[in-house]
Amino acid sequence: MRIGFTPEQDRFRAECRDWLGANVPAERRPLNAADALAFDRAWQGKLFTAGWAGIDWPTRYGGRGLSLVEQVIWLEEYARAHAPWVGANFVGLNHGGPTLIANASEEQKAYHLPRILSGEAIWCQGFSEPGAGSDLAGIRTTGRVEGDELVVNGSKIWTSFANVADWQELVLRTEPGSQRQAGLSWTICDMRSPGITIRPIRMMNGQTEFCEVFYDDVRIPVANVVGGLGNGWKVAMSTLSFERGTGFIADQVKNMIEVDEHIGRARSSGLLDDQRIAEDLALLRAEVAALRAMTYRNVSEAARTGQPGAEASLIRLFTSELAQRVERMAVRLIGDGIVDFAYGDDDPVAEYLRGFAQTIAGGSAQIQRNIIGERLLGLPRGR
Amino acid sequence: MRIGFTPEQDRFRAECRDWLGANVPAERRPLNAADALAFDRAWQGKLFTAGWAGIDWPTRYGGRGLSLVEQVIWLEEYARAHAPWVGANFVGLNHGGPTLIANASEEQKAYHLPRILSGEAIWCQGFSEPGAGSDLAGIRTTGRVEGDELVVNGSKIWTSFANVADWQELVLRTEPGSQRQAGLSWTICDMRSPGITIRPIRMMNGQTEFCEVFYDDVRIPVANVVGGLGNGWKVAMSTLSFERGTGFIADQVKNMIEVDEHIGRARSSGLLDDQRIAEDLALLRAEVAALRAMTYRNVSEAARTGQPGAEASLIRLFTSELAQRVERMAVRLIGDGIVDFAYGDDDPVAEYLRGFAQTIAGGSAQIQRNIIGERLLGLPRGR
Amino acid sequence: MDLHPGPDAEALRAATAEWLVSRLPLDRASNRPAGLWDELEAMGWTALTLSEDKGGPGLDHATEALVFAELGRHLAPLALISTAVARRWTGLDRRAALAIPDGAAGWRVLDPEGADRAIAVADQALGLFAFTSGEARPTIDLSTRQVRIGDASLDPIEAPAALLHLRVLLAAYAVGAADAARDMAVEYAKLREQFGQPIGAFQAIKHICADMAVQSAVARSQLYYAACALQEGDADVGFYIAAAQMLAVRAAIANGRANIQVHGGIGMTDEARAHLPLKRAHLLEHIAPPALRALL
Amino acid sequence: MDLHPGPDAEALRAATAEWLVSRLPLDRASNRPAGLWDELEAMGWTALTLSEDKGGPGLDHATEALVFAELGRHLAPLALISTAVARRWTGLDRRAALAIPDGAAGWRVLDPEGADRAIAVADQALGLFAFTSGEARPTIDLSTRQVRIGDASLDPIEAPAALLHLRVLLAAYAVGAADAARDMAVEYAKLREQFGQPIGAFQAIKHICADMAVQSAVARSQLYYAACALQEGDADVGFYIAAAQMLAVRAAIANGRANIQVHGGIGMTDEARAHLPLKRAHLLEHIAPPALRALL
Repeated sequence: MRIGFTPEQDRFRAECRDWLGANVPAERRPLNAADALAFDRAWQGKLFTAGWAGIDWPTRYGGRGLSLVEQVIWLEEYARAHAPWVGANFVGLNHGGPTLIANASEEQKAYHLPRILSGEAIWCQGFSEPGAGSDLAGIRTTGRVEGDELVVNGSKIWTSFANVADWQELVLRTEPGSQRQAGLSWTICDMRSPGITIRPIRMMNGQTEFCEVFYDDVRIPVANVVGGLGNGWKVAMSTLSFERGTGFIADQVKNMIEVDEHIGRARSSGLLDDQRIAEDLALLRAEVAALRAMTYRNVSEAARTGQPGAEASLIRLFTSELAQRVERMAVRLIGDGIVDFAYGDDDPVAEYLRGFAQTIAGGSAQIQRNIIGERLLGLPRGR
Repeated sequence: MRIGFTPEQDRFRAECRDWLGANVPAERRPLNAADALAFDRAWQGKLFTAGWAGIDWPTRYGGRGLSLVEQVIWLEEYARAHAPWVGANFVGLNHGGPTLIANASEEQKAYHLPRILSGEAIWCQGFSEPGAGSDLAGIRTTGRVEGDELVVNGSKIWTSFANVADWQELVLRTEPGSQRQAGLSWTICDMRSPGITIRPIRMMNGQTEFCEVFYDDVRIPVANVVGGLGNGWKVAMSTLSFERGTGFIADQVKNMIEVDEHIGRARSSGLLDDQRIAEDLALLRAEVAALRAMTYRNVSEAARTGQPGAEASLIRLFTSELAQRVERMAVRLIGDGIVDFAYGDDDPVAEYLRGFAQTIAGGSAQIQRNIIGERLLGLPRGR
Repeated sequence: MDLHPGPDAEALRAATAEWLVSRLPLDRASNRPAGLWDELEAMGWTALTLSEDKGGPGLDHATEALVFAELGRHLAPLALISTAVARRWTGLDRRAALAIPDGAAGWRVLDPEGADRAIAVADQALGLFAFTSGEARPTIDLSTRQVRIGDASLDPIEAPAALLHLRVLLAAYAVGAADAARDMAVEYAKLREQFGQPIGAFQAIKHICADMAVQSAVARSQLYYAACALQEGDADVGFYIAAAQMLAVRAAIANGRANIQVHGGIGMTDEARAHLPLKRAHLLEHIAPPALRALL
Repeated sequence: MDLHPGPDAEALRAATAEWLVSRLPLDRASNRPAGLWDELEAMGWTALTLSEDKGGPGLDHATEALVFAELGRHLAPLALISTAVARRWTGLDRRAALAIPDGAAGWRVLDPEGADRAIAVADQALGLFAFTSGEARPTIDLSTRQVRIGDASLDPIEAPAALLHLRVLLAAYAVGAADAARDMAVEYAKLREQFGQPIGAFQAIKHICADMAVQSAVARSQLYYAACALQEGDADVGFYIAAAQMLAVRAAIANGRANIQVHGGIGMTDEARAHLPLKRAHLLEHIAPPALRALL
């Protein structure tokens, strides 16, 4: 075991750092949705042109063709350089793209992957439904097969960037009368299709990050199904395992940097003399370090076996609760500043409120504990 | 609402305090089992003779015939005077006796209650079984009716003072083939009956507080059944509601006193300058105060309605977890002194280890949360 | 000793609760109707402990706390608290806002609408000052707005009981917020189905709700005790009230957070009301927090 | 970067585990057979990182940590740690006990049997001293005894890496204790039935076990990272090791407590072994605890 990198990897890290140092935009990502989209596209285009998009994606689809280790190095340097959040490109880069690489036909990959990497195509997710949140298998939105088309009816919720996306990874019930995990299909939905209505949802921090999407006889070519009709559960799980494994490395490094910044500020302000704050910050610093170590272990296992390790579900749960603790600490450090929070503010309070999603979205912390208990520890399901 | 007492109650409190001040033994309760038993009997006999046994028990059974409020006053003063733990008389005074008062025949009450109050008769409990701990309805020890006798076979566990007790409150399955709560009976078992074997169990703090009791064709007169054959569940629940309600007042007051003593010691030693310890002690002090307030609320409701309030289950859960926090704080305050703990020691470490029982015995904290969720909040049972 | 509300207090509580359900529904906590204040004043809530010769019903602080917990459950205006305290201890005959420090010199005047006086908590002491309200800005609590002003000249309020009174009412509001969160979570857990049954049937959710019930009951009990201690002039009243305030605010934050988790995604939306008690709790946390020394 | 044990390290770990199951069963942790030390020494565990020219296999610290976590899982003697550190950094060729301060002047010499030297941690620095063992007394950890001695004259151990090495091995033992508690709890939750099904089927128990799994995985990951940092001379090695030690001890205590709760009444008995990892954890908590400043 070792934590050091090879000389090639060290050189790669230096290249990342140099390029990011010279190219990370000085301005913050705009808050306004339209400006943010233009910003996200421009930045992704710049990354793509310079060869920094899809570090571990195959070269034939526009990626760099390097290993997961280089991807980790890139993400670490990316976060250290305070490079912008990928924003509207998140789903394409972290969900849709990896799922296509693992499951899609050559034609699907050749069309979509380069467009994701270049920022040309924005993707959104369509898994959760109002009646199927943590219970993903409870999906009721249907895709009725009519000739070479699926006719879609129903609704999806918690869809980020639905209003600006070009494509959606959409999981549908394509076998009438099927139950639970059976009879689902993972499809690529053109968000400009007739019959789609989008309702933005304002969240408790004032942002409208999510949307509800309604489908009224929306037609999708059967050719847009990925991984075969009826195999949607398996395909969706492959996406989630990316999310639970290495999809959050940038966030993790961001947490490390934030904790160090909190410590620095608490030291300057004298708050660090409060033993309670000092001990809590020390623990957070240890925990974010351990999270990196867990991720390294997971990446190391993936490098050996080709897939994220069994402990990915542990990382997912720990990440989500740790991020909330970091966000709460940030709020504690601003003291009574929390009183002045207003919708539109982009500050630690907004992050704290947004952070409730950590233990809800993508399977609640309760569901994660079920998964760990049953799949990792082999405990029986309840009757 | 008021927290003050009537002039009569204040006079009663002064009487309690005076008598306890003059009569609480200077020596500690002995650790050795035989000496402890003699001590417990003698102390209870002294209380009985002086008229301090069974403050709220009917006078015709040897009690003082006062209300629950006077009982609370007595227990508060008892704890404040550092009067000895009731020890071997605990089950008789806090479980068996109250259950008899609520459910037994006149003959049963007339015989047993004065003997409990005087310390002449020691009682023990016989509810839990190796296979039925938190799942009390899973009882398998049988009492086969043969003429006017029950023939008992099976075993009970976690029975304190089994080796010195005269009587046991023993819950049996008296209807062959009955399931769960049905077909149980609450009986009075003579612990000298032939066929009873007792195995002491050493606990992780080195003490042998509990026993396992084995029954091999033990014969109990059917006349010893309390509340009627087959009604054991209902009778047992009435005992538990005492335990969950006001049965722990002495312990609660002890916790209040302990927290104040911790604060005093931490102040002298300088540990109170550690903000972390100061804040945790402040919270504990507030919580033990609130526990008294909860108990007062519960007693007030009982005084109005004749039975412990619906919130008794909340008190039970809060008491158990709070007591553990107080015990952990005591261990924290002795620092590396914990290293030197040895079996036989009677110190905060022994209390800390013993305190794990708080969230296990008498229905685990998990079961308590089920009860609160289902009975108090009306949440559905799981399928 | 009797910590059970008698039939009279219980009747007043129930009447208060009923009125609030129709007039102060939680879903509209961020958008209260104009003229609400006059209605609230007409209900007499800011004069509950005034003696009859001063035009009040002469109720005790425990009954007042019971009523203010109901008000708190509906996120009623903070100015009810400051006005009640001002009326009782300074004889002020009109609406008073509630001011907390804003840095070293300035003030955040909470709930300033319609007021030209504010009760201010400065360094563990109370004062009254005059102010002129500019345009009010939001606070994190969607039902409370604020104006921030510079230095103001305080008339100290000498009666030590005034600050204790204020704290009891703040604790009562926090107990109300904790209860509101608990009730919302329990209600949702009974209705929302996942995996073929109400989520409240799962221990993971059921036990969160049970812990919320404990938090609320602990805080409410200590509130009653503290209010009685104030009424009866108990020697340790400072500690009892500090304990009540700390436990109530902790309960409100813990239950507020848990309520959002129980609601899942919908709990994070602005349109659902799950976030409201938590935000109120975060505001209450910073209004006259009890000093550590009062608790030790 | 590779935090996955390679096949060689994994084979060594598996062989260690297999040997320990038969020779160091947890149920007999409070009553180890005579002659055990010679067997342990013969397995070479105190010389793993010694270079080949000094008679060791020259393994790296991460592999050593992997092995010591297995040893810790079986509550192996603490003297394995002190002896390994003494051998590596002072060249001592025999058993060394592990001493921690006892008040201002004295020492608690842990695991003193058969030793006349002890590695001592004084004020964040290491030293070696000679001692004569009297009759050993218990510690809270049933597999560790102690003698308490007065002042002793310390030979400082200058190499700064020696204390870091000691901390890594202590963290490894704590990870082992955390794992032992997790595995016991999971095993029991699969077997024990209440209400007609294994208790591990209930979320209340299942989720306790899941949290134990997180605790163990977090601590183990940081242990590997810290051991590599020591091996590779990373500039921040002091922080990484302090973090590993803190997280491992916290995991051991949390899992040790949870394990007893999962076991219920039986978990509180002396004869069941559920209490053993917790007691070991409480001892480890007080051996060379990392300073707060190392973590900030």
